Amino acid sequence: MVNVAHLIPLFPFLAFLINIAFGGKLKNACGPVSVAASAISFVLALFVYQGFRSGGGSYSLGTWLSLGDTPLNFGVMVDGLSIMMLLVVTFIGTLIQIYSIGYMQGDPRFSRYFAYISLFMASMLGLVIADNFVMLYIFWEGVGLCSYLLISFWFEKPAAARAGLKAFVTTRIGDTGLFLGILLLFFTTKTLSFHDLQQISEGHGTVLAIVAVLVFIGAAGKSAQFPLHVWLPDAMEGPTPVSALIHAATMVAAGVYLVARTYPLFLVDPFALQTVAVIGGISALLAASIATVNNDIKRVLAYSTVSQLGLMMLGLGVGGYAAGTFHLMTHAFFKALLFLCAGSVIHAVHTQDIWKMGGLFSKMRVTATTFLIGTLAIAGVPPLAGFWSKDEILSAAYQNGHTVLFGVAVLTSFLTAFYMSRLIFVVLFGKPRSNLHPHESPATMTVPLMILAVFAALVGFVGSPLAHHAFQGFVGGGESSAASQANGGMMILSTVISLAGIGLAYLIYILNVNVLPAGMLSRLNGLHQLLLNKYYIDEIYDAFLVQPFLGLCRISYKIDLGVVDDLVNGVARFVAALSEFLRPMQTGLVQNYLLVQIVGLIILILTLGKLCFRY
Amino acid sequence: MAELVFFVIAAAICFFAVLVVTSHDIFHSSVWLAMTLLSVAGLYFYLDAPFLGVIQVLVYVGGIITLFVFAIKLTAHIGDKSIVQTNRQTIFAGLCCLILFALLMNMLQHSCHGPFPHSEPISLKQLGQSLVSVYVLPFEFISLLLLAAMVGAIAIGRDKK
Amino acid sequence: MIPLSYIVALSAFLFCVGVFGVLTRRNAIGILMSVELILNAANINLVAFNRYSNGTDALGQVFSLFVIAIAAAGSVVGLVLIIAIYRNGKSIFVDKYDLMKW
Amino acid sequence: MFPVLSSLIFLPLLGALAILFLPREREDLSRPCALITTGTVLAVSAALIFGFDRTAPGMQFAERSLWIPQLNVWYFLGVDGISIGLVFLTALLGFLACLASNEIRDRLKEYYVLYLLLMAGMLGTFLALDLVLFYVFWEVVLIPMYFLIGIWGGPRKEYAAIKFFLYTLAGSVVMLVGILIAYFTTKPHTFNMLELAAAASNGAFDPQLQMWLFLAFYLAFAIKIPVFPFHTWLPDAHVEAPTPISVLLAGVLLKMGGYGIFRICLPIFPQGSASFATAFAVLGVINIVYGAGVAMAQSDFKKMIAYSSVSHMGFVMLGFASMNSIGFNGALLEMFNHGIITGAMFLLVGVLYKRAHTREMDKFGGLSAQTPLYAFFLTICSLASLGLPGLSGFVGEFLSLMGAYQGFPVITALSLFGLIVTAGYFLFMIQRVLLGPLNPDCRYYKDVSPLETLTLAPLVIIFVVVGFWPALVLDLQKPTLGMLLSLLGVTS
Repeated sequence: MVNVAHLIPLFPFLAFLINIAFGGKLKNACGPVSVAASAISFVLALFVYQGFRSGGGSYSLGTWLSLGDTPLNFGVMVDGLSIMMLLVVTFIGTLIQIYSIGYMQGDPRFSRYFAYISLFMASMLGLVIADNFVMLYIFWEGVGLCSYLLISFWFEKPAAARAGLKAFVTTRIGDTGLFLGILLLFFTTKTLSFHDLQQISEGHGTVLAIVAVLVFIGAAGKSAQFPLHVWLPDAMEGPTPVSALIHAATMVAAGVYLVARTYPLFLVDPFALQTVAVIGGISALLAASIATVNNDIKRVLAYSTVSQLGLMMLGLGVGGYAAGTFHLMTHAFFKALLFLCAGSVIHAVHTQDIWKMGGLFSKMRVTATTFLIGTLAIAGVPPLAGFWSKDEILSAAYQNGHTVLFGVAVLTSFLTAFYMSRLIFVVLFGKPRSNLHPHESPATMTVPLMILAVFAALVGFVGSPLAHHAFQGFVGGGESSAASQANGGMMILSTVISLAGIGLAYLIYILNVNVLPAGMLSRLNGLHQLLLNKYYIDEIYDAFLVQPFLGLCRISYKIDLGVVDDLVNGVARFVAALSEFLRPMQTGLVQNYLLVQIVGLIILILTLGKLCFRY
Repeated sequence: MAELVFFVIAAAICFFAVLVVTSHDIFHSSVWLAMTLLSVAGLYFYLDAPFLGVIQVLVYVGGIITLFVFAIKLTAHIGDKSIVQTNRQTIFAGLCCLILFALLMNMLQHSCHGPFPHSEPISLKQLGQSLVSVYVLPFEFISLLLLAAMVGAIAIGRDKK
Repeated sequence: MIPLSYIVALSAFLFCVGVFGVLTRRNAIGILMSVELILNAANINLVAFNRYSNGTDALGQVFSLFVIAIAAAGSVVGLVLIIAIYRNGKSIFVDKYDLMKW
Repeated sequence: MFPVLSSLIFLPLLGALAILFLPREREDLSRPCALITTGTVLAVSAALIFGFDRTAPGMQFAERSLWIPQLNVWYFLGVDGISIGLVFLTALLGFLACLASNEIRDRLKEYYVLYLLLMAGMLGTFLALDLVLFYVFWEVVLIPMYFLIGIWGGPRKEYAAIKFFLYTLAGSVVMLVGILIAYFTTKPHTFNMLELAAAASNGAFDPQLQMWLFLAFYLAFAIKIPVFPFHTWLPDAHVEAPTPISVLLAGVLLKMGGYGIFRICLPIFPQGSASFATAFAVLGVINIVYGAGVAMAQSDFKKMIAYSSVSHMGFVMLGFASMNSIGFNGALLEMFNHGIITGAMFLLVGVLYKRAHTREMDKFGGLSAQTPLYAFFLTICSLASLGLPGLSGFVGEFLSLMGAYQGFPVITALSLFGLIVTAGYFLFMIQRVLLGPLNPDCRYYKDVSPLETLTLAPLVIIFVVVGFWPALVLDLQKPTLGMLLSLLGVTS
């Protein structure tokens, strides 16, 4: 039953075609069409899982294009990693689409929304099953396109339009790295298939490390890693379910998936892994610190996503292949849950400013409860999902001797617990801070929340020592066996960190205790400003990259007009000037012409006459 | 004696011709032109072509000069002496013409030599016969041309207002 | 008989004077007159060569006749043109008419 | 056998003749006349593709008869893998642009006569296999184009038309010198391209001479492509030309340059071409990055598209430079794609201009809500143009870059920067035109009309289908390119 894997992306694609073509007629039926398509995909993914367990594997559908002698196949990759992704994407995707039916109800472009979402599902699933770099790149750009379309879905808002552009261009910078990596890989090894990676990783030396770094640039763009992370917070201009699906659970995780998929390349040279880990660490800490002060409910979650993705990269980078992918999976569940909860809240109160919310717990019990579960999961409170996967990453960092990165991971975990607790304390508890009339969302929204909450709570067990690390065994990566040993000390440490973060937030935001002395507080004001302005990274990019580049463009246009074109026109002008000089010869006076004629006659006689008359 | 006649005629032609092109008054010019053409007619007589001489007097002096005088009178007040009759390239043109003349003379010196056979002059009868026999076609064409010129002149000259 | 070259020299002189007139006259009628001089120069040559040639052919004189006829036709049309131009432009000075340029 | 290729050239000429004899008061018949003619040409060219043998590398449907015996000039036509795609492209764009010519209101008769003359010239250029014939058609294209821009163009039409004409003429004069030198160098003297190529492989041209001859031809082609720094006629001509003519300018005329390099420079002067490969690559990357940068700075929609053409043709140059199978396939495919995509882009600009009478992008905004179908077309064409995988633009660029990377890794890496900028300016254009709040001036714009849809939809379908299944086009050109490469002494 493995051989149905290529049909998985096909159903959402059909849904896309149906919705784009007949959206006007289907009206509200568009949502169910998309949901049904991804539900079918989910079922197919289950079949593929079943088939894989009973010994199925990758297969090919034929040649798409041949590069010289190397054929590029429509190949389908079926292994633990891709099946894990297939299951996660189809499952979460289905739930989020059900949720969207409620969330997007009444939007004038309801059908368009579901068409885009289906297209996204198709591309994302295609990306997962691609068995070579070119196929992956094609779908990679496809999900980028859907991300662009959905971020600027409410295009009437200039901010949304700008955010879409920013997202596309920023990720394209990363994609260019990936593209270059593909070219380099092809001409070094003459293959682009993922199946050959293990084999070619021997014998090509450091070139492959460069390939790995280039591939990682692509991954960093997609997964919003520093320094290409700037697009993700802005992407929150899109509808919230989109943020949940694309910008939290699936697409942004594609970068992590790509690194995991091409892991053999990274193993060639420690330098490549180091790069991944360091970038991941920087992103994790940077984003987490920004999240602690941000006041927009979605942006806090967006920075949290960047931070968590950084943590995954860190996990992969320190050698914890299984740890990174495990966290990828658990994160997909609880971050999707968190975004959907946030969406539910926004749906109810029509604002995103957390300081205008408050005391929502009693008004929206389902949403609030699931929100709480999600928060505890991401904070890493045992025995929820985040605890197990985060613990794995910490163990991997510690056991592979990356002390600094371990410290970064610990600090990030602490900050995560802190800002997430801050978020729910401010939003759900306390007194209402403004005149809002919150109400619980419809069942199409709350049911997915509840299902996701259950998973967010329990999905971690598949990779826990209690289940004998079944997940790690499934996705493969034997090198994680060291990390997979139960590490009691690490578990206690990670629990303590989480509780400390939550406790600190409780002190500040519920009990309103001034934790720090007043003098210190004012000194921290600068830091607060720095964080509030996201380290001024956007401004720095704008001032040092974007504006100079646009200026350069304008200058080159000036050069084009003033120099290149002017040279051409200069030639014309030279000829014209020459004619201006010669033109007065044509006086228009017949007598002048005649005189010239006579002069000519004289010259003729002088020259020819010499020949004829020999004088 | 015959040479003397020639030199007198030649001197008259040269003298009047120069006056034609240098005279300030266009009306005077026309008079000098008439004198020149008469002198040329004289030359024709001298060269034993009396018919041609007569025609010259009749057509030119009788016809064309009259036309010129009419034209001058029709385009009135341009004979005014205050208006410069020559253009700015006069000196250079004069120089060129002198050089040209010198060159022509030079060529003449190097080419027209030798004794010429002394033949009988063409009689009027011969002339008339060849006009209507050998040269009848050009003759007819010339008459056609004259007709065309006449029609054309009327067409152009008619005041369309 | 005087030598032929004398007559040819006279004709050359007349021709040069005519050319000079054509080149320098501002008045269009003056130019036409100068043209007549040139034609006469040609005619003199034709008649002279005819007289000095060995034969009984009247070609030279016949052509002189033709030239006279053509000259008459030419000056008629020319003068009418001048009058027409004068009617339009109130001038027959050729340097007033320099429209035929670029 | 029925002379298919001659019929392709003479059908438009016949149509032009027919329109010429229409009475002035029935001028309105000239449009149907032209439509029927171009439609027939399209049908014939489609039949040509079906009858085309995809496995044969050589000339097919060849027609040969002596034209000027004294000079050994032949009327020699033929198609192979290099030209078949471009012939079809010409026929297709010729028909669609003719459909889109309904905006032309005055001097219909002259317009359609010139238009059909242009068609004949373009088709002839792609079909001619005799250098004299080629040159004749090459020049025939210029004259109608000059009038079409100069009479029906925008405010600076005279300037643009003269610049286009003189610039291209300057190039082709040099080419003429090259043709003559090539003719007199071979023994026996011949203008036949195939014979010349055969003679070249037997060493008829020594390397020094090849370089000069190559340069002579290259200059003509470089101006047409256009290669930096010979590109400045293009923005002027494109912007001033009426919409259908811009479509043909970008879609077909630019391809004549690339085609010339494939047909003449590479097979006849292989060593000359090889020695300039690096220069090709450098010029290619300049085209890509510089064109994209300048396009970024535009506020005029049409000018932006014009500069994007400069940028895209850089990929073609890069493909030439590669001197390998991947790159050549990429370059040829990119030419086809660019014709389709940019043709559609210019049609879209025309649609907007017809409604707004301005092309300043800032004068629009939020059209996505007002004219959703237009937004769809514009978005998908922009995406195709910026090289989104799944649409045909990607395949051409990908193959060109891949081919070029082998010989010029650094240059290729630099040109990738152009891809980013391309994404930037196209999306920026979309942001300004389609997104944001609806500009009040655009409140009454009607969406794309059925006729306009009819002109756009075939192009969109083609670039989507080719994007999904590039082998459709690649298979046509592969055998011929294989032969060309073996001529160049490149194995594989």
